[in-house]
Amino acid sequence: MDFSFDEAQQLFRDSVDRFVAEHYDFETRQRIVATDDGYLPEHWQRFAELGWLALPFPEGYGGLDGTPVDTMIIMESFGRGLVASPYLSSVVVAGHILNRAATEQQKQALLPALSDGSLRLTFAFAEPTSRFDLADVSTTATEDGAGYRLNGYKCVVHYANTAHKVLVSARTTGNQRDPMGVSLFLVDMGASGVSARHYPTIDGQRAADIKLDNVRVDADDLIGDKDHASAFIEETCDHGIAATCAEAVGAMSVLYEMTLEYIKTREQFGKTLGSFQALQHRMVDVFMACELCRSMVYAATCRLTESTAERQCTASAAKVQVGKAGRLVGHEAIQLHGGMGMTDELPIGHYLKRLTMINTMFGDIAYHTARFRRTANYFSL
Amino acid sequence: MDFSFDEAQQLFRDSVDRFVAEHYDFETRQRIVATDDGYLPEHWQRFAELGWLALPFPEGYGGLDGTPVDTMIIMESFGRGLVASPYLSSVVVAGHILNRAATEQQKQALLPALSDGSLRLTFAFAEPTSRFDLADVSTTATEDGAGYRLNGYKCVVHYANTAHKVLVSARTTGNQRDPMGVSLFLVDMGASGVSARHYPTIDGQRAADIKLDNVRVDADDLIGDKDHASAFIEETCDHGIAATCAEAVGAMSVLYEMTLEYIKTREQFGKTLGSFQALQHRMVDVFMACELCRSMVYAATCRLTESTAERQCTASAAKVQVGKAGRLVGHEAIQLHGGMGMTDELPIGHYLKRLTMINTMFGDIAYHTARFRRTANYFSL
Amino acid sequence: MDIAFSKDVQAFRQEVRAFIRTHLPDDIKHRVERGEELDREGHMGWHRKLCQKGWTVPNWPTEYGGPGWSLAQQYVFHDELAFNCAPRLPWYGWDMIGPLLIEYGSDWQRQRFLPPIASGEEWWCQGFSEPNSGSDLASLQCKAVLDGEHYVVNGSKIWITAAHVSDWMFALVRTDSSGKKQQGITLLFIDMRSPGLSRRPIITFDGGHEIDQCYFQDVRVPIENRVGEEGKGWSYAKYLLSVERIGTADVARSGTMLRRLKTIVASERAQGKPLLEDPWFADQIALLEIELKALEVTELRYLFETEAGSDLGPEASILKIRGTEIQQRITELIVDALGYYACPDLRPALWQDANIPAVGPDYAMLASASYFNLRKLSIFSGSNEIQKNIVAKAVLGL
Amino acid sequence: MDIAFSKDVQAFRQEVRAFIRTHLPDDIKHRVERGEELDREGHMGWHRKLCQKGWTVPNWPTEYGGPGWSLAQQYVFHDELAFNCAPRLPWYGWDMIGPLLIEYGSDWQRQRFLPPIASGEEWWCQGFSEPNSGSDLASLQCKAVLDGEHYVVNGSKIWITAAHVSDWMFALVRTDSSGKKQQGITLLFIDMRSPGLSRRPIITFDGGHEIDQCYFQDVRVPIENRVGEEGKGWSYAKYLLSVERIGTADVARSGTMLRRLKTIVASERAQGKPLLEDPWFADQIALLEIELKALEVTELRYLFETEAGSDLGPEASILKIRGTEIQQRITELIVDALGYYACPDLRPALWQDANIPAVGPDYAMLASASYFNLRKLSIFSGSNEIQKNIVAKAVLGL
Repeated sequence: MDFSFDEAQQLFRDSVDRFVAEHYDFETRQRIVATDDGYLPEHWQRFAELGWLALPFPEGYGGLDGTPVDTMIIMESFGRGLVASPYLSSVVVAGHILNRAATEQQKQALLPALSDGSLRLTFAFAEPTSRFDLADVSTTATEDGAGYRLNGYKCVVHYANTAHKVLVSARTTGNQRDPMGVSLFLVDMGASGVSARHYPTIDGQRAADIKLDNVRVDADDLIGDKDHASAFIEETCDHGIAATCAEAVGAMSVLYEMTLEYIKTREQFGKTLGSFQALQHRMVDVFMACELCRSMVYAATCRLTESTAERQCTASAAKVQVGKAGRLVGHEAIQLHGGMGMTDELPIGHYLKRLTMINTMFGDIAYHTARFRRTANYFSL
Repeated sequence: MDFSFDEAQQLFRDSVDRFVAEHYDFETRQRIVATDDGYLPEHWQRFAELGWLALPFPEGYGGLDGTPVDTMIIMESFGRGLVASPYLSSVVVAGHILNRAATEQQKQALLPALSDGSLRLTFAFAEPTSRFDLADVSTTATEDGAGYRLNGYKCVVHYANTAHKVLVSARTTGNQRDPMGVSLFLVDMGASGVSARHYPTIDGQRAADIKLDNVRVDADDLIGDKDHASAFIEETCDHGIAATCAEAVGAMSVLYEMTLEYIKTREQFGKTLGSFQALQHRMVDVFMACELCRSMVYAATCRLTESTAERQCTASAAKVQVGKAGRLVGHEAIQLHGGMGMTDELPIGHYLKRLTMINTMFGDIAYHTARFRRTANYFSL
Repeated sequence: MDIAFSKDVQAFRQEVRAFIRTHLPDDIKHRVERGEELDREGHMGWHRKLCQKGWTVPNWPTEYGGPGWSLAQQYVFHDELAFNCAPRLPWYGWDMIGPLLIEYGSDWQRQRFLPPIASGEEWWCQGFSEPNSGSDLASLQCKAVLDGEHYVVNGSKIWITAAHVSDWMFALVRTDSSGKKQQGITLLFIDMRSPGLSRRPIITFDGGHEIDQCYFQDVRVPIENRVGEEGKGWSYAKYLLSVERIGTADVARSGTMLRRLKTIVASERAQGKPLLEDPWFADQIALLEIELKALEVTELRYLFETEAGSDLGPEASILKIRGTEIQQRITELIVDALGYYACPDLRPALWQDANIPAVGPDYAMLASASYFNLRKLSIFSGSNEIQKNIVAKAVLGL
Repeated sequence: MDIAFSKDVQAFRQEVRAFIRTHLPDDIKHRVERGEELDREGHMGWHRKLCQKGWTVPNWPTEYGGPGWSLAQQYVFHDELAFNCAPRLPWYGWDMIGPLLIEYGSDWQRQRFLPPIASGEEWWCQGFSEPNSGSDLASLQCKAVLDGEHYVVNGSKIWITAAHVSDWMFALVRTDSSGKKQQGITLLFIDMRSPGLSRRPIITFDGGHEIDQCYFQDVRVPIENRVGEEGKGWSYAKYLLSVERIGTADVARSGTMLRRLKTIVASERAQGKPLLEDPWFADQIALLEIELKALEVTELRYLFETEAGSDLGPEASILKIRGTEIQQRITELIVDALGYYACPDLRPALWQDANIPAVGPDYAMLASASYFNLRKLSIFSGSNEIQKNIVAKAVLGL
């Protein structure tokens, strides 16, 4: 039972915090999300120099052999700074698939490029009728000589605008919602038949809907075993959950701090807002929500490498906790800021936007409450 | 659109309130519920003299031609006084069945006796495996010559201890949960094969589990058309819902008033509790909950005589609203009273007990949320 | 006791409904339905039709151009506007300036200001809040000094809804600082084109521009634009807040949003089935609909409890609190129902000259923006905390 | 970071579990499981077995008879007691009087009072609250005047858990009224058999007798029964509240209750199917279980965040608030799950010499009584409102 960070982790956290403090004040952030790309390529280069892009990968492929706790640390700091970047989609999510499922040859070809920043990926798993069911895949991959032809429609693919390649889940056998029969393919964004409608997301980040119209891929572009991708996809999204929940904890912490500071200084009726007991008790609720989320994120992160059931159960519990708390904390932060909380110029609303996005990503409260239910007995300490 | 009470209704309310004020202070009430019967026979006689027992029945059978609004008035006052009596089970519930479904001859035989207090009935609808589904009936009635033989087990039958006869829902055809095939029989509590295990309920009232072991009833004891009782039973329980919800509004009003009075006078840290803003805001929530329930009870009562869908939808909405509010108001009343709220000598906890019982009776929040869903489009004003 | 509108009122409802369905342009209806802001011109096309019918000032007596409707008719009229996705009547004119001038205005003021409100030619905004007065309204500092036949106004007003499309502002200003803060406040009508009045748009975090801050630098306001007596502004403000406001709870608009939510869950799919069959959503929607029904009956009860129609006192606070909570919750559920399609920010695709194709279903277009935008409801028009303070004091006696 | 107990601690857990399963009498287990109160004799049968094993004072150092366990071992020990439906250790002795005397007691006091706590021969109760001091503990008025070698105590204490089965009370009394209310308070040990001490049972509305009011009329307390210095009682009280209390959140007991709830919904039927397949219940239980898991990890985090095990400061308030909310919610859901069988009041059937058959399932016997009884949790031991005040002040700095 050890809740501490080791020295390397603390140094690492300091370096991310320093980056955010020095290069990512809120005004700069707003300028960055208003650019065409929705992130700053020179920051990406900086991430590479600092080793952040190499973090989760094995040393043999240019990586740093980091753990999920390291990813948690970076994501929490990103959450505090409301950092917009393809880090989650490219390094945490797509990177995890390659690291776990790719062949030696594929890893050699891709991981070093991911680690040095020259390659960006993303993962297209959602479809308009799939909701949060990762096995609900209508996109098809039919064999075509030595390769495959992909047809289908993927929605809300994060930072597809900056990705060189996109990992696509496609059905190779079975019916629309069968877990068996889903495979993963690496598709070049510029390939013939790939068309993307790019757009900003509500939190200022970027996504795209991607249409695959008879897109040809080679046998080499199959990642992992044919028909057996569902388990990797579930695992990958649990890594995504732990990472986004850590990000949410960072975001909620800032909302808590800013709101506390505001009610300590803002005066109404000749007293600070913070001296009104009704508001005090509500701030305690906010604080408690943040604390409970932090704990669950630690647990979800540490359980990523345990059994499937333990991983799923803890990730789902964290996602539910963060989904509920994100709304509570976001709403209270706005409410206690009054009219100022509604303005675009204050960061408050933008944190709620990010928390709203996180609540949806990888499945919402209802979805994960149901998944938790199926695995609850596997929560153990 | 008229939310007022006419003169007769106001006089009627005054008479019930006066009875409660004069004969039903809390200490008296506690003595009454500790008696063997769980109510006071001389009060029952007084109810008869005041015409309350005759209220819902047609003039032709010794009744007063009252409306559901009249029943609402009496039940709200009973709720305020925490009155324990078979009024609900005998007059409102069982009386309604007879009034709606019995033959002319049966009415002539039974309603005048109900009205003058010489006959008390109750209605046995629940079974150990039925939960709140009124059509889930395992008790059987098989034809036996001109009559029937009843076999089965009915649970939590209210004030069976004081009832001369019990209305029993039994299956004459069909499968366990078919709405079609349920019939109603009037069974003498002293009939051979009827055995009852009487007990107090958590709110100090009385109920019994009743075992029917080959109980013989005559063809005359069938109430309503054979096999077609389900609709009457649903309707009857909706009348029970409106009545218990009115009672709950009375109970919640008292909790609100007592708690408000308490926090206005009780001092802590040199100030009245009522001057603490966190408690003020919670008392406002309590007040709002009471107000919304009162409105829904008016609506549910007025809709009892409209179409089935309107009646069901509004009754279910009221039951859900009252179920949620009953817990909120009861819990807050105890909490704001502190340790005193936990004691048996104060009425506070006893109101929560009654509200808890009401929440369960005729279906709980979950059950009625589901029923509301099926009929929501029929809510109209 | 009879909880139903009379046959006459129900017939009137049908008449209103028929009129709206015949005359409300489809594109206006569609834009209101999905929560888009209308510009003034879009608004006026419809307003002129209502005005021809004599229905733009439903609460005014006939002598001032009103239709002379009963309270029930007024209620039903607004109900039908909402039910059929017609725009609201322009803020502040019909509901506040009308009653205010009829009660306290001079003859000249009534003749000058009432007709253009009915016709829609002049729109109004409310200048109450100030940067440092927030919930403590009476602490306002915007100063007006009498100089001959004019007040000279200096200061600032903030959180002014629709200032940028308004012709007039009714503003509380301080004409005397010597007494209690509620004293020395005066109510002025200020021409929005006055020299010295400047405006800063306030963009809310949903990206919309509905509100502004106004700055007054030696703005001269003719003395005849003062309502009632100097120094009595606080009592007029209290009158405005107490005016019987049908629709404080916004039940009908919520009902329309809820209908939209039900359409969405019937259309969205989970596990191959319509989302409306998902018990979680079904229960959440049912629970919310029950809350809404209870609020609806409560609003009617407060409005019609006494025969003449009672003035809504602090009860209005209850309607406001619960009404805004429900509206906010509906927008949350809509966002939840949309899944990933709540995420695209499609506002650019709405710009008139934009030629950008949308993604996802049309009903998803503004769902998240509405959710963010409606967080304002519990803050503006007296925050819900202030409303609870009012109820605690005025009703509970705490 | 590693959120798991070490192999050693896990082995220790198995040892504790095996011991409990071997030695805990079935009837005791059953009574604890369904929420029945145990009398002292029922308790002692089990306590003596624990005592033989040396496990009754898990947090005490070996020199005073404790087992010398690490914090993790202590945590796991209590966890297993709860998980296996063993009774709690008798209140106040092991967890409060032990640490208090070890820190502040005299040698004589340690020798006199510690051994009978470990053996279970002497039980303790807490005399803090008074009829007029409620949440404002420091305003206490129960007076003690020094008279030779004795304090003479007059006044009253209320809400005293288990006074009727206790041998000793540790009481805060006022020895000086001249200064601030926190000053002049002294901590005394009072023999419950003292002449002049009388007791009134307080029946709670669930029908149980757990608490009492005590009256002191010239009760003489030897001066050697004073802990520490006269007038410093408030600081000892604060120490007692700050003592690292494993299990403030009562996570393991809640887990056991939740397991019971799951058993019930697996057994109850609705629409012919087990209630656990009802999505409403399934979701409510899952949401609550998630809250409980989050609380469990939070408690562990607070206990083990620093290597030595940090003192729980105001964080304990968070654990208390959320822990009691969860316990109360579980009892509500149990009542809900039982449907009509939550209604019979079956307490008379529990009386030892009663020969009354129960009705309904055994697990329904005390469900409603427990629901009512546990409303106390958010009131006693510092109401949840007081806990929020503490967090607001100590953590948030408000």
